[in-house]
Amino acid sequence: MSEKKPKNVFVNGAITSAFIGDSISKHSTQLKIGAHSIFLGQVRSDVIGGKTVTAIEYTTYNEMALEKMHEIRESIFSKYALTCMHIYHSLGRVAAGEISLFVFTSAPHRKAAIDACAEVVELIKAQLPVWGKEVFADESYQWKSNNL
Amino acid sequence: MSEKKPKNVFVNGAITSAFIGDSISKHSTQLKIGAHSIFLGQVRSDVIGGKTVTAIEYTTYNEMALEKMHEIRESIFSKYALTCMHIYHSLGRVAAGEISLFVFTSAPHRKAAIDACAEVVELIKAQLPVWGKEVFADESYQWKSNNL
Amino acid sequence: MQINLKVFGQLTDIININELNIQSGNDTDSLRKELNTLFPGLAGRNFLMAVDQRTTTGNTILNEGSTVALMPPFSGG
Amino acid sequence: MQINLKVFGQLTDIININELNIQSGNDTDSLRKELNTLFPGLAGRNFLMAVDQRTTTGNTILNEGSTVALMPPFSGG
Repeated sequence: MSEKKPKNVFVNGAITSAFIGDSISKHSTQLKIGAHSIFLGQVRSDVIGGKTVTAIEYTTYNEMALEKMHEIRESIFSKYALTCMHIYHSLGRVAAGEISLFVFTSAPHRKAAIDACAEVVELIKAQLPVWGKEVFADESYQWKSNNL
Repeated sequence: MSEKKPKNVFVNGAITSAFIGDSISKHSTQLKIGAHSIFLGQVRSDVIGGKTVTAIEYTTYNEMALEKMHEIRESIFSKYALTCMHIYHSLGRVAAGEISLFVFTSAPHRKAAIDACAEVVELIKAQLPVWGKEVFADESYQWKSNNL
Repeated sequence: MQINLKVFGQLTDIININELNIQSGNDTDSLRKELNTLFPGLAGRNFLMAVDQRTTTGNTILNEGSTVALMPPFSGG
Repeated sequence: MQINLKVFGQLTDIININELNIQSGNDTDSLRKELNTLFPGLAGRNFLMAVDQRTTTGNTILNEGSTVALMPPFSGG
């Protein structure tokens, strides 16, 4: 296990499209990159028992999540020939239509970027100690469950 | 084959990160979307025989490319449960570090979005009549070849 | 001994506090029994325990001051 | 008969024009032979022919005014 301090991945509230655009533009000086793969999770306005989801509220076990994210990062970098990887996950309330997860991998060649991005998304869904509460218009809620 | 007029996918010069950010933000009203997958092709500054690629110049057989893109679109929509798909490919000169391909798929669930995006990228590389000319700093060039 | 208990996700609907110090036996199996007695709503609930930020798979020894997290299935993303 | 020839990618280094009208035999095999005579640099070059925007796989009939595209391997993206 590396001694490096785990990098923060959490942001308060939704991840904006302007932030995503900026993240992309920062890579234009990385001249060895040939391919970027991006996954965005958007809060879906599901209708459950006649009630409509208006937001998801995310909570985490912060110290453990950052340590887990660090492990995921190390395993992905050892498996794929990536140039870089950036991961952001929302905490707190994210309204339907807004973005709560942003995974961004870059590599010289497309296969590494695409495969790494897809694998990171699966690892986050399965292993990251984060919980989503689906909040309905009347402020009642149900706990989200992930399809693995 | 559908009678619908093929949609244009070509843009002159590089695809900007602001354009990509705007494209993402336009989906915030699509409340059935839960996942977006994005692929971006960025011009790599390869060094070939001591010379550095400074740009790629793209040309196409326009009518045939749009027809082919239309076929790809129809096959992908019939195979995957997508909400929408947007594809942009540059023509003309795109400098190293700039983006020349933008594939953007959205779906209620991540698997469809991720798999469709990856498949479209492969189909574009293999089937779209587009040619890239790698231009070096001294304006000499070589023709790009794709790894399929 | 005293341990620090952290509660996450849907389990906060049963144990109405995110963090508390409680008396525990000296391993996770005995802690689980004690929690089921204190909070009958936990019966039949699916959750993992992490001890000092390590997910446990079998019965795990606890120490004075250990931090034990009750983690229902994750639902991030 | 006369056909419309379109030239793409690296083949434009050999046939220094993107589009031209030329006389052709009545199928793609005979056109290919004529092109090899007119442009010896085509020898050994790998390219597909599309007739009226359809990629051909075997020898294909040409008609007066057909558009034939000479397409080297694609390299988009």
